[in-house]
Amino acid sequence: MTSFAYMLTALIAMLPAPFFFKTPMRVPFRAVLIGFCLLLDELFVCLLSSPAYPHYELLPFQMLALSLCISTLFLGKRRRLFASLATILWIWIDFFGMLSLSYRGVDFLWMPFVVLPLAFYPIFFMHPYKKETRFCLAVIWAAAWILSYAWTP
Amino acid sequence: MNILIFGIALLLPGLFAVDSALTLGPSSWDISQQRFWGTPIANFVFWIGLAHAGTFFSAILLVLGARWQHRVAFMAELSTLAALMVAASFPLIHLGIPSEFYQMIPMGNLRSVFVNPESPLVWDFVAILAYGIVSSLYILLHLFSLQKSSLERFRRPFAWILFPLVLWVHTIVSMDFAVTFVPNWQGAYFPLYFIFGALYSGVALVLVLTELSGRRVRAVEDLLISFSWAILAFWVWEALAKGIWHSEILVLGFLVPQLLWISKIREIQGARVLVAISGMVSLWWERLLLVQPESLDWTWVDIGLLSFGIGAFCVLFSLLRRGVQKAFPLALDENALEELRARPVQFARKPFWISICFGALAALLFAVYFVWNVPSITWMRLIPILFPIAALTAALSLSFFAARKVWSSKRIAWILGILLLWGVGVWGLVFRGSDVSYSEAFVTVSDQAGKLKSSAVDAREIWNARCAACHGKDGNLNRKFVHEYYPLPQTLSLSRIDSLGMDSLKRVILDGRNYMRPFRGRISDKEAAALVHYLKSMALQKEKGGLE
Amino acid sequence: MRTRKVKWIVIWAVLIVGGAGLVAWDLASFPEYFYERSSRVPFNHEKHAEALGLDCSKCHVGAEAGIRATMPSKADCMDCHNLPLTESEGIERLDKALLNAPDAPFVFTSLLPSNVVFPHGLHVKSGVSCETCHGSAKEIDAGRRPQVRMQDCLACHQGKLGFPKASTDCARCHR
Amino acid sequence: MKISRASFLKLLAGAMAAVSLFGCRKGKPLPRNKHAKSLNKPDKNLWQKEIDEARLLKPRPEPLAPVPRPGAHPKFRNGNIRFGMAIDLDICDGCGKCALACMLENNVPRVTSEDAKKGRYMHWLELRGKMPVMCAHCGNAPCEKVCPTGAAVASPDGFSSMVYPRCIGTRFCGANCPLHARKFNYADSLTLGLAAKFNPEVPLRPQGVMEKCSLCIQRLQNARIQAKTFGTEWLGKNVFPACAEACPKGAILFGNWLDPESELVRKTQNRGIYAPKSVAKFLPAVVYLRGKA
Repeated sequence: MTSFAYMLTALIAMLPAPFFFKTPMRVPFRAVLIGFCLLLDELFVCLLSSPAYPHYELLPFQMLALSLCISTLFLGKRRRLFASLATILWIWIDFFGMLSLSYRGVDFLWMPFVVLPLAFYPIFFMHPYKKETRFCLAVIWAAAWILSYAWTP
Repeated sequence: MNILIFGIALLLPGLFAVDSALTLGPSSWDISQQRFWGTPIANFVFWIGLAHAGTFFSAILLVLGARWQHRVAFMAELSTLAALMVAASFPLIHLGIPSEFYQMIPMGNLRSVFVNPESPLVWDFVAILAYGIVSSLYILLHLFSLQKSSLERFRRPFAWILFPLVLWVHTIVSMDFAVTFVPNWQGAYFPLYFIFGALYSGVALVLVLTELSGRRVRAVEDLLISFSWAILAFWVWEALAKGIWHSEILVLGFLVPQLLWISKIREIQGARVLVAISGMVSLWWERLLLVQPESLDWTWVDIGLLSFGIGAFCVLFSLLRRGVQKAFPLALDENALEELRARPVQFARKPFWISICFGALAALLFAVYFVWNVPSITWMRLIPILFPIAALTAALSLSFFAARKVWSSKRIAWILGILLLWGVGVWGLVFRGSDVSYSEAFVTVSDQAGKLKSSAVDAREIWNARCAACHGKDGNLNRKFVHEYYPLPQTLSLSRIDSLGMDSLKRVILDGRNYMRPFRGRISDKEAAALVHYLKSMALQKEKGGLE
Repeated sequence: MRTRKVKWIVIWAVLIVGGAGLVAWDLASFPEYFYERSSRVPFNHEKHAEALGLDCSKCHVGAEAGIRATMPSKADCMDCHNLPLTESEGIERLDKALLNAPDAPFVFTSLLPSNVVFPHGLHVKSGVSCETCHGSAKEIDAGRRPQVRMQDCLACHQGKLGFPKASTDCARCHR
Repeated sequence: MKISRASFLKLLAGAMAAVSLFGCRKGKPLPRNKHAKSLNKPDKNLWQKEIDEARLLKPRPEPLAPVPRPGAHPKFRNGNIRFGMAIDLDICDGCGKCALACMLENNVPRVTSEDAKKGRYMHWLELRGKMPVMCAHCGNAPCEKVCPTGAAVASPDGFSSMVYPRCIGTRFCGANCPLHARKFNYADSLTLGLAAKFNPEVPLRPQGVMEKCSLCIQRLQNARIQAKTFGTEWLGKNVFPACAEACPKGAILFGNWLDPESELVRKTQNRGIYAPKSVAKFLPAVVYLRGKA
């Protein structure tokens, strides 16, 4: 998988994110929307990835985590709660995914676990509805995304 | 009542299956030849998945602020307890030596041997134990909070502990598969996959249970549809990434639940129940195919174990519900709950954070203890056990704070004392362990066993063992012993050895002379020859020593 | 109230009797709890070892160099007992017992599980005397047997009992 | 005496638990202070017959992949012993004498006819096609990683050992072994008369534990003890597992990979070294020789 394709996955993940929670919607419709996006992510990863990049198994779900993170930027209320939950979900996916990969002899990538916890700083210590907070969070998430691909020990 | 009778009807034959599974061992049920695992594990994963429903509805939805969660919370919590007990019994049945299960507990023991914390089964044990205790405490807290409103403020803190724990448990169950080298068990995405599968089946179970108790909660139906879409995404990914595709699972687990979009069907109670059951069946079948993808060759024990699971769940659930109904009549009364919900709820902030600190401390201490004793482990692989330990400690300390609100210190001291006594007792039993758990016997020692090997090197050892009692280790007589003999054994000088000749000396050893008894049969020819050489070398040495 | 009391007494009685029954059944069907002594010829360690100065390995061949210390055969006894050794009382009875004894008069069921190997010779070589585990001859005569417990093995191998450290690799002793 | 209903229920549950724990005890596998009676004269032909039966089930040899020469065990980099074997496939003609020798040396039990139908043979060394296959004693052994109790554990001597009394039969190791070299004791073979104590040095394994090739650990232990008792340093010379001893053509070489003097190292110079493809990446110590390097 090339770095360009990898960046493309980020783009695809981020595009539908604003619409996840923006409009009031019944729960099953929202689930269908998110599920559909996840299916598209999977299809996309499947087309682009090569087995030489063992983390590809995780990629659609990392994409889901990224979109959920981004979507919290557009939330009207309880942004703190859901932004932190989405970030934890990302850490969760990465940690257990890499833990299981490490049993198969794949290197454990540390970078996401250094960068993602930084996201809690803007979530908790800055005003949740200010533009700076959103910007700061977006930067951190983007950095986590890039570094979890590019940075290998 | 009907559930109880239904449960007993399934449980009784199931118990026979459990009995024969325990006595005959794993060969009594069908086991995959490549994977050595079979139906008990599939049942375990299925039931532990169902056990997530309670926590999902009463803890996760509580902290996420779903307005309708109290309507199904008790039902779901009770089903969690029942399903958890059923789930926990299956790994025990699965074991080759069930009575030795405690060897998985990650604590040192008398023999100072430690478990292997890299193994997901150890994580499993700890996580399920912690989940069982914490969710029981949670349901107790919930029940008591109906009577003592001062407890209400502890519910949310507790829910915050339980929320990650329940996800952790199923994550770890998924790791049992994900860390292996079995091709169809591999998958870095398994944690989410299993969690969504568990929540899906849990929601389906709660739907069935609420319908059976004559109520209807539309939000649960909505959730069922939602989770069917989530699980679809994982099934598609299984197909794309690993080429695993089972159309029957897709039909039962995804297509059938879509019927609920059609409002005509959705209004029929039977249809809703059937849809939920279809979802559960598809997930059970999926777990079975995961554990055992080869063609099934079931014995009656496999079916009996399935029946045991369902039966035991129904019996436990209905008994628990009756108990709750008797002891806490408010709990299942919807109107009363509606009123209770109107109370303003606070969050017990200070006890919560203190408990969290206790939990973190306990996890840290455990990690230090373990790394100290087993320095060779990859410490990162210890993390999966640390969180359940932290959560368990935090929940216990939070319960302590909650108990102080309602009970007198004397009563708490009593309870703590009894619990401590019990805990120390159990700890001691586990610490000691059973005696040699080994089928075959101890070594029998007779004169036949373990003869000395013969070689020139150990002729000295043979001499020391066989001859030195009389002839002395250095070849001089052992006077303390032989003073009773007459005539005294001859001292062997170099000249005498040479005049006698090696062969005749060897004959003396083998056939005896005067009071010296024959050693034939106790010493081989080769050994006798080696002894004669040794004799000569000793005499040589003595001669040299004498000259010097 | 009275019937209630009676009910509880009955329940407790059932529990106690049942528990006692379980224990009794357990002891009866798993008789490993009863230690079996099976020597057919009386033997006094103290007399042989301390009074006569015999090494353990004179009779227990292998005790100082082999993997296992064996039990003496009749021939080993007769090495000395073919002589009119002492005038002590009871010697006739002993002689008679020896005369009638089978070739292997002593059979000892060791307390070492069969999946463990304990090299006697190697331990003697590194300075662990027989007494360390078996006790003195007097104690042996009084019926003492070495307790084989893995924690003791490991404590010694980890160097906690004053002897030099040794391997704690499972595969050194377990087979 | 006053007992509430709740405490009575607790009591009852405790009693039930105690009773059921007693029920879990199997009559046979408990220790007895007596030696297990072995069959009077076990017929070796029965074992030979079973080997021939099992051969039919696995007609295809394991696919091989080239591997570098086995070196130090990854967990014990400073060790000076790494036991291992090399099986010369150019010499081996698949006669199967090694399989029988292995069973007799290690008291490997036969299986019941039901288990035989399902292919649950216990053979530590089994013949797949004409190729003798046993535990590869991987350095990064997958079985050791997942064993919860540490019954499957790496030895500093560079092989993968198995401590039977610690095994509780989760069978996770067996599931995780890509070579399927681990065998599970489904039946109580001693009671069923399927096991025999051919070799007094090797214990019989109870029902419910895993077992596998131990590189004839009893021989290694005895040789080491012998050498150390008489004061010599021992690096794995002059000892051979039963299969190597039984091979009429000398196709199975045993030795210490880290001892340049050993026969194993000398005879594998300039040879093509292979391992079963499924375990090739786990640094196995038991390898196969084929052709020139």
